[in-house]
Amino acid sequence: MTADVSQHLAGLDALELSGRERRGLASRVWARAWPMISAIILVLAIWELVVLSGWRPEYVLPGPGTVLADLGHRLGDGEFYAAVAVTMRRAVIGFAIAVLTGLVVGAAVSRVRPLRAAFGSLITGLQTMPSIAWFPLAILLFKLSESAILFVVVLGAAPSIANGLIAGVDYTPPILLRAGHILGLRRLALYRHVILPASLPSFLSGLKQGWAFAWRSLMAGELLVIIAHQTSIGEQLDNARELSDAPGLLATMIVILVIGIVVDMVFGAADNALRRRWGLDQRVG
Amino acid sequence: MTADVSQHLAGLDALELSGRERRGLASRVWARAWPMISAIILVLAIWELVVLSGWRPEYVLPGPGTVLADLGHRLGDGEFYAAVAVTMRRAVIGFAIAVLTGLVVGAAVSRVRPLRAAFGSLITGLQTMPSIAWFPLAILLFKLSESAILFVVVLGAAPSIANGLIAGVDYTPPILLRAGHILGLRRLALYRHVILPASLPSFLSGLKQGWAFAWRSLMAGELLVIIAHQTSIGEQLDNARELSDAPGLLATMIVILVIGIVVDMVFGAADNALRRRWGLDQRVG
Amino acid sequence: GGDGGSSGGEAAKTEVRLGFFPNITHSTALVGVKKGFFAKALGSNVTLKTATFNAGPAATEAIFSDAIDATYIGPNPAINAWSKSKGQAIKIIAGAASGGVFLVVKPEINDVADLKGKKIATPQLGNTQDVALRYWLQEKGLKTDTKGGGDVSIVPQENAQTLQTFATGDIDGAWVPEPFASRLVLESKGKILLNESDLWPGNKFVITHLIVRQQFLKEHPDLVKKLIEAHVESTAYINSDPAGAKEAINAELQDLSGKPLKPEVLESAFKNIAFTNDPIASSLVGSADHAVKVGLLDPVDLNGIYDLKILNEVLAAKGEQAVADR
Amino acid sequence: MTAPTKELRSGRIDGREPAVRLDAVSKVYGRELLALDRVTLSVARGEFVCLLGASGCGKSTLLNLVAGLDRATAGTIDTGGARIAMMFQEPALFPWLTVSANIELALRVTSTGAGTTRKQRRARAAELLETVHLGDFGGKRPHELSGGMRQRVALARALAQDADVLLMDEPFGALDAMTRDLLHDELERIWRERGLSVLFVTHNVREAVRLGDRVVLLSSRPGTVIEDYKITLDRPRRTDSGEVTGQAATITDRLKQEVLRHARRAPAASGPDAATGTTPSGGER
Amino acid sequence: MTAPTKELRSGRIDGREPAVRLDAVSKVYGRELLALDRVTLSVARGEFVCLLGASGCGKSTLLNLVAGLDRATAGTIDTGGARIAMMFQEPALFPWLTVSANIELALRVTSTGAGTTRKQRRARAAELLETVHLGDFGGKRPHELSGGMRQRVALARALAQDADVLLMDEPFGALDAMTRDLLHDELERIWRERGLSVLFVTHNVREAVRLGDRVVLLSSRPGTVIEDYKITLDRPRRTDSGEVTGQAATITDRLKQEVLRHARRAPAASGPDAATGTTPSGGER
Ligand SMILES: Nc1ncnc2c1ncn2[C@@H]1O[C@H](COP(=O)(O)OP(=O)(O)OP(=O)(O)O)[C@@H](O)[C@H]1O
Ligand SMILES: Nc1ncnc2c1ncn2[C@@H]1O[C@H](COP(=O)(O)OP(=O)(O)OP(=O)(O)O)[C@@H](O)[C@H]1O
Ligand SMILES: [Mg+2]
Ligand SMILES: [Mg+2]
Repeated sequence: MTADVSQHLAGLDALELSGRERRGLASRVWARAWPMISAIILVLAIWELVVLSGWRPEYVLPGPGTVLADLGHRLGDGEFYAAVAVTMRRAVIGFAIAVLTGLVVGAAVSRVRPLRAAFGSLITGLQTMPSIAWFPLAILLFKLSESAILFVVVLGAAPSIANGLIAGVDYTPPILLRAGHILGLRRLALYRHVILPASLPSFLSGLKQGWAFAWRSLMAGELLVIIAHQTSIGEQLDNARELSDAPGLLATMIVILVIGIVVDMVFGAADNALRRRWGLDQRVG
Repeated sequence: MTADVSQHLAGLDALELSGRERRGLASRVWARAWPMISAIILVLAIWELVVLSGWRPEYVLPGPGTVLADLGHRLGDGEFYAAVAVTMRRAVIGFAIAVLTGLVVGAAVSRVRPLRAAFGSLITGLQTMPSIAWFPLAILLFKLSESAILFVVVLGAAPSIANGLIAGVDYTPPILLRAGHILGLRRLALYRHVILPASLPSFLSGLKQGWAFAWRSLMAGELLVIIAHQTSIGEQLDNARELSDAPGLLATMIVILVIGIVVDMVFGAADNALRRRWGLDQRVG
Repeated sequence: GGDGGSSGGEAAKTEVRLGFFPNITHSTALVGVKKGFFAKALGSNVTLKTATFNAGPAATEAIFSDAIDATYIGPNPAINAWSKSKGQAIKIIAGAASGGVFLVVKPEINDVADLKGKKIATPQLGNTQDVALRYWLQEKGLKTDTKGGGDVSIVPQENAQTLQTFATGDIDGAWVPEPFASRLVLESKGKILLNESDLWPGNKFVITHLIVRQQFLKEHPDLVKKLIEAHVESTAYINSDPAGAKEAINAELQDLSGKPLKPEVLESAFKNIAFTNDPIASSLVGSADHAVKVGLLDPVDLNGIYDLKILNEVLAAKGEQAVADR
Repeated sequence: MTAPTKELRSGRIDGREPAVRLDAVSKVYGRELLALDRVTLSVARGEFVCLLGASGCGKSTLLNLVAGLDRATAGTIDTGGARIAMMFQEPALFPWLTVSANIELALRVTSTGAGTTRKQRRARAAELLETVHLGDFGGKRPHELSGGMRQRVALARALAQDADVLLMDEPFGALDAMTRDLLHDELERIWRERGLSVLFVTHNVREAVRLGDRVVLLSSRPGTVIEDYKITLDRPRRTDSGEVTGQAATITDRLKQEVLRHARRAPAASGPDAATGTTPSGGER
Repeated sequence: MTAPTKELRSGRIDGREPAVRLDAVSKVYGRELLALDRVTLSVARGEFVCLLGASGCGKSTLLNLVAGLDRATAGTIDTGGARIAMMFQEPALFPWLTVSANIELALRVTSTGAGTTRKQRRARAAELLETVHLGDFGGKRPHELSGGMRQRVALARALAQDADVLLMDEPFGALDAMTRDLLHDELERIWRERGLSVLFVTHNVREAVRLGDRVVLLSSRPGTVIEDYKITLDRPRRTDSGEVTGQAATITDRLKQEVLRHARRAPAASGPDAATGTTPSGGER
């Protein structure tokens, strides 16, 4: 009899599973790339038109040609890469500390009910605190060191990250909690094997948001302490403004935008991969 | 026969629906309030201890007593309320424009595939652009008017809001789209009756995030154009820094924090109400 | 705000938009506005609209964007505005203030030699004070570089932050303008090691002057003249009635941003600044030269940055001595 | 495989005009997934046709084509301008609307309801809810109802469209046996009262026999009609009556044959992503 | 209401030791919702007991109490230290783990699996998957499987716990008829091979009769045992056999009586929020 059941099951299984094709990598990349390229061309064209119309003198609103030349000039200069490297290093380190902090705070706040009620709203409140308000405290704590910059970055990003984790924990499907409980998972084990992984998508979107905050805080924070032999993007942005260097400012903005887009794409790819693996492609949200 | 069916159905219906009680308002408020109050007391106590330890001189790190006195002094002053009113007015107007912008951009980008590929990542890229980078453009476009401040605020907040809407549209359950289609809803009607409402929860979380960006941009933007006889929170924060007025700075930070927390609570309440009404209390996320 | 529709067209202008900083080095403007010199000079047909800025870049942006017609500003932003616009955007039409910049250090520092290995703050990389410090140290044989290295570590940071870091001992000194110099001395027990005036011929160097949009100058020389008349009157008033001027300054500061200076700071700072109509052109050119020498600026041609014709007319009418543009 | 009968080809069934007529309809997904292969099928006016088949044989695809939610790759579908309503396995109610508002929306969009006032629509919605024995529940939100009640609301919404043809895609698949039995009675009553033509998709052989005038058996991969049983049992039928059980047994055997045919194919256990994007029905949330 | 039989009271059934014994167990939710009222019930070692009752009568509550997921308000529950596994209507698999990893996690946590190596666990998982005819699918993710396949994985996971008692809460409720029939055969086979004691909750009378040694009927509001049918039909049974149909008809009539009893109560259509928080099973996502 079992053989018969097994046959039937195999038949049903074969029917239920149908390979749906995914497009090839090349065609997916192309599908993403062409509208972007055309968008860039479109933006440049409009920009050039505005400049050509003579609405504002070139020294106020330089054309794309000038700006791209300036950018090209920068790209040919070792200092530019050093600045990007310094800023990215700070961003990454600050973000990493923020992730750790966010994880610890988020985990504590999400699981301990009184902590939750006590600090839940405070965390979001902190998110609205402008970086500049932290400067005195940063210097008080860390003097004129890079740590002061990182402190500002962490305070900017950690609340979002903690909030992402808290939201994830909150919306962990109770059925999974019960399944974990039945399996004998308790406390830390339950946290590690069920709650944390279940919170991952929400945590990821917290990370993405945290990055934006971290980056903006960093741009402000890099003016806080200027460290020997280290030029940075935030400083370059400020210098360009200070020197009324419109092409330089726009070139730096393009650099920031490109970094922002690239990072967004990385997060987007991670998010997509996660959703695909988990079959979360369609969720009620 | 129908009468019989109807009886049975009524019986089943009665069984399926069970009133689950909700706690009274007073007890809910109390449950939220007490851990907060104890958290505040705790924070103040730790702060006082640090100050008492003599780690840093009072004029650098004043104690809670000094700061609260300063705050009390401000609260007794009409100018404080004027500043809060100016800043809140800007925040609300800027946020409202950002919501409109975010809605329009989000709607366009989410529904038109090439726009999506073209500008999707750009929107998040914009989120990482520090407010200071927009200042020259703001002045160029709006001269020295309050509009320049609002421009910075809108550019800060609109990307988050648009992203929230886009995410909401993306995760609109396809079954609802099909149901709408079957009902004869097409294009705009489908958008209005199905897609927009279905995106509401995600849109709401975009709003919440957008507020944080709007607020931070505003704090920076209020230094961009100082409009005579209109003092604002951003300016007070900066003044306190300029004057090395540590108690003033901390008092202003407390004000910012309180506003942030109150706004968060408003969003939180809206979110909860929505989830309760929609039965989204437990979702996979 | 300057959202009025007047963008400097040919039509009769009914509004002049003047920018300045709520700052003691901009006292000429503070007093002129408070005492109504500008309003009076412009007459009843033309209204004065003022805009206040926290720093040079915003003022430059506003001039570039046609959001203001004239502004009081420091030498650096003026040079930047001139060089970035290839001499098209602005003209310096009058001087306003001179001096008032000091090197304030910790009490235990007694001379240049003690500065070795120390951290000194300046307000902004490449600004006048920053250049002056670097040039001075270079003259004294101490090496610096733009990234905070060398014999003396120069840390550009906002003046407000300098107050804090000096108080907490994170920096050993600062080359800053008033009122920060006085505040460092009065509030944080700093010691004045050097008055920048001592480095300049005649103990004079420009700290604030008045610039206009070139287009505005071209189209409305009459208004520019009225502006300069008021400016000259204000300067005269400050010099003739310091007590009244100080009162006006603090009243205007209170009005504008609610942050008057403490009496002792006002007293000390005011005394250290000279208010003059002379833009002290030599110091501007000299400062630019120094900037080139310490490697912070590509050589710029400052020829034509001044247009002092109207100022000299006004001064002549008052029987005062003309000023030179080089 | 049996060839379509002469009657089917002519499109007339028992001399009645067809309400829906599919002629050699094929549907290809992607590049080569042949979901339907030259399906020819008619539903006469007032006829109740059940479409039976194993998972993935293309039943939903066929219904979607008839409903106009998707386009056939080849062949013609003729509904003679009839109004078409559809029900899914999920109730697909709009969670942001009350039960009554869900139905009112359908009334408003439907051509016949175009000129009606709000009040009229409300009254009509109440009537329709009465029809499905939910007169008291108009003010509730969908999530406050049980699964069975929600499906009845979905039925009422479909009826609100005043359609001639009702397409049902496993509408009772997620309900418990007792509720399902009751809804069978309800559906039969409404079908008869309104003279609807119904095309009803199900996995459940008994359900098909319980309800259908005809039971059409679809094969899998590619989907084609392999049997067309006429069910002549007297109505009302009972699902657990001997006759229904007997007829069901015959059809079940035929279906099992079909399933077994697929057991011989290797199950599609290729790459980890092979089946990505499929959402087999049931058991997921 | 029938009083518990003498045999039940003594806790011995047919002279076999009970694996699970509930003695006058009551459960009150909130302040006054009496979900279970002095339920006394035993499951003998190796016995298959089906718990049948209309919606909301407390079946899940009872199972949760036995599983230790919740605490009884009164009465005692004695499982004699037996290991307990549980299956739900949803598969409740962890979407971030492959099918095999889901089972390995269960093996790892279970006391008997404590000392095993990774490799051993993997081998054991493969065996268990073979038991449910899913040997080829260990590397897939849960969402890539059909509903029926996922439930089989859930069964394998439950078996991995090497439990003595298996609690099942409508495990096949969401599956189609054909798959369900097959899984009945599978479950019966595994139950017999392993000598499990099973407490199986269902809405479906036929299913209860198909599987159970006993069918215990629960009343609603409050939940109490009203009937305890002994099913003596020979195994293997067929769901659509005459005997099963006959027995089922008797029980169904009794169940309908119970449902009708509730039709007389006014349906709970009070405030719009009255039923907030209930999540009736089925049909929702
Ligand atoms: N949008 C789509 N793109 C690609 N393939 C699809 C799509 N929709 C359905 N298919 C495939 O077409 C076949 C028929 O699917 P369909 O949903 O019509 O089956 P079904 O009979 O309704 O199955 P079930 O009983 O599981 O609901 C399946 O192999 C399915 O995987
Ligand atoms: N956590 C809870 N808080 C309050 N009431 C609850 C809770 N869980 C269940 N109930 C109520 O207790 C009663 C029994 O619920 P239970 O889920 O055990 O019923 P059930 O027989 O499993 O129903 P179904 O057949 O719908 O699964 C219901 O009235 C339900 O609303
Ligand atoms: Mg289907
Ligand atoms: Mg239940």
